[in-house]
Amino acid sequence: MNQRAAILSLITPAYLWLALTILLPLSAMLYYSFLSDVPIGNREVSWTTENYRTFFEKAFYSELMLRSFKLGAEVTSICLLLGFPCALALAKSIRGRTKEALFLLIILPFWSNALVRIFSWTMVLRGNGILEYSINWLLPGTGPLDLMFTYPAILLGLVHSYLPYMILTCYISIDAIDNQLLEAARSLGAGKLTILFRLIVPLALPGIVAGSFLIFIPVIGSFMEPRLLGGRNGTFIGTIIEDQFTAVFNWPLGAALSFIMMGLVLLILFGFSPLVRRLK
Amino acid sequence: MKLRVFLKFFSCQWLIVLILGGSFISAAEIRVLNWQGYGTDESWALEMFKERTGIEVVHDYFNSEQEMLTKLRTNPGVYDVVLINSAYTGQAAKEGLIEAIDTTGMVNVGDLSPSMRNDPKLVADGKTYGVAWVWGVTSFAIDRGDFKNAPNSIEALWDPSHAGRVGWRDDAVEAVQLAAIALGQDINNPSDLKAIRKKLRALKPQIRTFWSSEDEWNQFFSANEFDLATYWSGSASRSKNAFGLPVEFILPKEGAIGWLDGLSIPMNVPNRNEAKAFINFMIDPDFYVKWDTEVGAPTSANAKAVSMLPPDAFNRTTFSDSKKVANVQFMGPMEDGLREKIVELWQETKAYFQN
Amino acid sequence: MANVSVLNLSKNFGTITALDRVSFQFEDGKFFALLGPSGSGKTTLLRMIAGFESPDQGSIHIDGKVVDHIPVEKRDIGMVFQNYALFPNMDVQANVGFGLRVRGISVPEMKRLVAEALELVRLSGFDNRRPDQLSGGQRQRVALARAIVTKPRVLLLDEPLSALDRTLRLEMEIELKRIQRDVGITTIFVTHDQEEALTMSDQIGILNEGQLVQHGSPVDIYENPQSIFVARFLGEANLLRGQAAGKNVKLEIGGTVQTLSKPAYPQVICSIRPEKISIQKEQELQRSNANRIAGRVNEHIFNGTSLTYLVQCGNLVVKVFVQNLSGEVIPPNSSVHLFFRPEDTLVFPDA
Amino acid sequence: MIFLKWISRIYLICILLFLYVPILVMIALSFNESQLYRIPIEWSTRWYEALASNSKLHSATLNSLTVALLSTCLSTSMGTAVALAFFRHDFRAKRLLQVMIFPPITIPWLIIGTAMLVFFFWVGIGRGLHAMILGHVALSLPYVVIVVSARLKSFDSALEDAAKSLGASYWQTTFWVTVPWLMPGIIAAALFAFAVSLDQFVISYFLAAPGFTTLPVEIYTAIRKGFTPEINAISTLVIFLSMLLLLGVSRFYRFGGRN
Repeated sequence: MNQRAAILSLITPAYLWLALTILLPLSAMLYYSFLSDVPIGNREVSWTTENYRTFFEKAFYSELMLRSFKLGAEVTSICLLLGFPCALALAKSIRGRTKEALFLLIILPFWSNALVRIFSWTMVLRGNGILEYSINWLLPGTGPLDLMFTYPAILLGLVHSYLPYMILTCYISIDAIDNQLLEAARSLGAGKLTILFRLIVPLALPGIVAGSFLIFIPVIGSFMEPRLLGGRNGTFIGTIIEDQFTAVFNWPLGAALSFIMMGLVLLILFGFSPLVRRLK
Repeated sequence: MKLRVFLKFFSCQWLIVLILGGSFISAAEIRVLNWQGYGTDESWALEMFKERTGIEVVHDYFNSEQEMLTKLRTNPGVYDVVLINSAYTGQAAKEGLIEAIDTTGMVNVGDLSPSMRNDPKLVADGKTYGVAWVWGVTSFAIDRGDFKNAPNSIEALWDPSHAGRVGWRDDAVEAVQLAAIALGQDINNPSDLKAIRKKLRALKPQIRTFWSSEDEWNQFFSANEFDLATYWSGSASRSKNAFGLPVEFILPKEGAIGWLDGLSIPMNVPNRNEAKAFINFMIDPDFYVKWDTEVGAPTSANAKAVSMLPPDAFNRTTFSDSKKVANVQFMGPMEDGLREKIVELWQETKAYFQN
Repeated sequence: MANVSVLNLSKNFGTITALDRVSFQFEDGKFFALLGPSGSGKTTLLRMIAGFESPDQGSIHIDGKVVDHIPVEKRDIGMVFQNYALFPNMDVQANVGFGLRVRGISVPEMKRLVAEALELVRLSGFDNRRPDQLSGGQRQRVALARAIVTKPRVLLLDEPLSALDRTLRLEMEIELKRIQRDVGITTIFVTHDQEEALTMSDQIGILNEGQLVQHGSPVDIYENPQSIFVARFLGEANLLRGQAAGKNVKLEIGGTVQTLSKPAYPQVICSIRPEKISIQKEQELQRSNANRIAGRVNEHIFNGTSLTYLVQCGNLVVKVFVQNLSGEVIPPNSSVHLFFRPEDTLVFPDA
Repeated sequence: MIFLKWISRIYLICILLFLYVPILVMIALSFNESQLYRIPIEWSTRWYEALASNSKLHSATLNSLTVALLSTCLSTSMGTAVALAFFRHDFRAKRLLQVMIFPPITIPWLIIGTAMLVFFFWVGIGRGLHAMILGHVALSLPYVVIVVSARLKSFDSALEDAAKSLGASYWQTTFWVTVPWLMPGIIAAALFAFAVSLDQFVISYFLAAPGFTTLPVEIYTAIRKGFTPEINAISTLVIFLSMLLLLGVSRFYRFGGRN
């Protein structure tokens, strides 16, 4: 078997597929982002950079972009704070069948529809909803909580959706740490906190970084959760882009906004690349 | 040798199945594009229609007029009937998305009130591009439990005592037009967009959430998320009749947005005759009376159908009162440039005042 | 079964030279050991003969035919890997039968051949065990059976015994040799263990830094190392620095010794194996025409069959092996004389 | 130590409760009589009865499963091939190609979905089952490559050398030795791909043809246009089915520990 032929036959199908579904569509989008209108039907279109200019001329676009990145950073941090201890507990203090069962239980929510989960949160959070109802039943006279349609409600929904990613990636890298290493550290007199911060966290860094990217990127582009849980406070760059495609049908502007967002994501990835490279 | 014979035989069989299946489907099925829950997809109505004509009806839905237009543009030859707000009929015709309808043989067309049948938004150069179906108004509805006296002004939406308790539809054109009404401007050509911008900004703290469908409206309303919310007249009667919600639709003294919905046939329609039969059925009094009394509907463009409603029906009493309807401004076609400005204005408003 | 010969093989990995113009002939039916420290290129040479690596220069012949462009799977070789590389998803029968299955041999024939091979390695009845249900030695036998069941032209062994404990290793050494003799297959064996190489092979090739430094029969190499490297790598050697004068060498630690041949260079190192030296107490001193150096016993190590003395001679510690004939031990600090024959005193140039 | 053990257990239980709140709510509300999700809950199986005769949801579910199954097969086989190529071979474009695998996860789905819509419409691929499969496969490919590569890290390439030394060709080695060894990883990857596809609505929403919807698209439209507890009912059924499937798979593949 010729090496070249082997490589080609292994990778060609996948990369042809990716070219057809990712590369060419993104190029088409890039092309659209420089058009004055969607070239469908009998419309006249011309080349323009107006769609990009709009972003810089109207302050609210950049404000929303910033708001989305802030949301992404917050959701990622909360997921890390909640998920890492969970992964640690699962990987290092639980054994055997229980561990396996718990692991299954954690990945199982992935299998329920994300939309239904978000919708269920609206049932929990909304006025006269399950949370208010149960709290008023336990502590009568607490009154309305007014959690629905607030920024914390969006945070809650997104953290819920993306927490399993962080637990999974952290779990995988913590589980790979040899127990003998930790025992060696203890035999040398290291305390629990020293072991955690000087040994486990650095060794689990690849998992933490992977989990953070897997969460941060989809969150800044999210639109369903803010829409359903955010109400008046649910306008982000993601919802604006979705509007351009599904409600307003200004595809060129939507494409331009998407490319600006993608550019910023790439900039951030680029900024982190020294760290990522060090991990390899 | 044998394999080839077998393949031939096999492919022949498939061909037969395809031809039979194809003709079977095309003879008995039409595709309708509409808002969800807006008359054409009532299951009892489709059964009634199938009983009469043997035609099966399949639905596809849209969330906004722009989405409807895009669906027509990107799916030529797929839909047989489409509901178009008359404000957009002219644009659709100009773009070549819909065809002129030959109404001969559609018996119920004769019963349409002439002003709507011949509305210039639906008819161009003597050619009918949309058959007038129903009309209604957009203003707002209140939760009767939250008000001692029903307000009679659109300013109720801006009333600080209901801050954070207002539901608003997430639609740029509607939002700007309601603000225009509050400011006494022409809804189709607002004279002062700056004033509208200010008015909408003042509105933002009032808003609890945005709604996008009738069902969502009902759910938020029943969860007591808002005291009052923008709404459609036909939907308000449905919320009252079908869901028993304490809703009262308000026609404010400043006026309201009026709309006329027509049914059109897309260009390259697969089943023209069946589509025409369906449109004819949709303006039939038999269908309309049942729809309005049992479910709740906007007002029919068919004068005969309206007159067959019970004497106390909302659609008969309110809209026959010419004084009340006098202030209603009907939506007309809008220039692309203006619409773009309006969309941006609305998005800026949505981004404004968030926690 | 076949001759294997390599001609002028060179291979670089980046800036590292793994093999440097190695030529060698492996004769039909013989057992060869490739011996060398880690990084000497022995495994590279083996993998090149197998076909896993291709040489940068030179060529490989099997049965007189160039096989450079024949891929591994067509070379008709058998190979046993360091960790055996048994397929974990197959039982013993499937593992051993793998090569036969690949060659499209019918099932009954395959079963017969597998049974034969398992009998040869004395593992009959283990057909349906999985690799993880076998002990180290059993896995080793399965790997061997798998490698020879296809009757390959060459059998390649990549440190096959290094994963076994000592007793098992000794047992397998004998077993391996027996099987090789029974089958009569040309066998090339890579190891870094000199004892293994000495006991098992017909021929040894010693590699250092990518070069084949010496080859020959075990006795020949042991007795006549051609470099200090070989002398030290195969067995042990005491090295004494000195200056040559005719057949005499004047040692740095004092005294003069005779050699058999006349060294061609003034600065030399003499190498004497510890077992070629006899040790005698000062008071028992006898006259002898053998070379003699004086020293003082530092310590002794007793291991039953023999004794090892560490003797301080000047600034040098000389090692001496003595067979335990009398059960007597020379106590530390005794003054002693060490005797060795001129023919056991090998001289090498002092670099 | 015992103390820490209990703290970590209690913490795990809290996290699990948090993860399951919406699912339990979803299940509870599927048995609620009120169409407007009013509480307290009046028990009723009416939505399950309605479900039994809702042919639209049936066909949407069937479509979802078809798309998920087909795209899982395609993405698992192609992704495994790519992972194998990266593992076995070194070639010039490898770094670039490795990076090129990731856009489907590193670009928000919204952008990819709309880009596909634009492009497919432009070149005449259009929308429908085939378009959805095109999209879903692209989305699950990176997951497959990651999961399979992770398992390959512990693969001893001496196994492949052994197979070759025994005369197995490249593809025989692949299919008789490497793939069987990789199977747990491949199954895990397939599960991932299946879950990604089953849950995917953004891409489906843009690529679904009129009249051909998948369950998530149906749910999405329902949430925005008319949501009844029937959706809860079908989601409840789906999650129970998934649970059974996962439990079945876990008999063959150990999820928690290393293999």
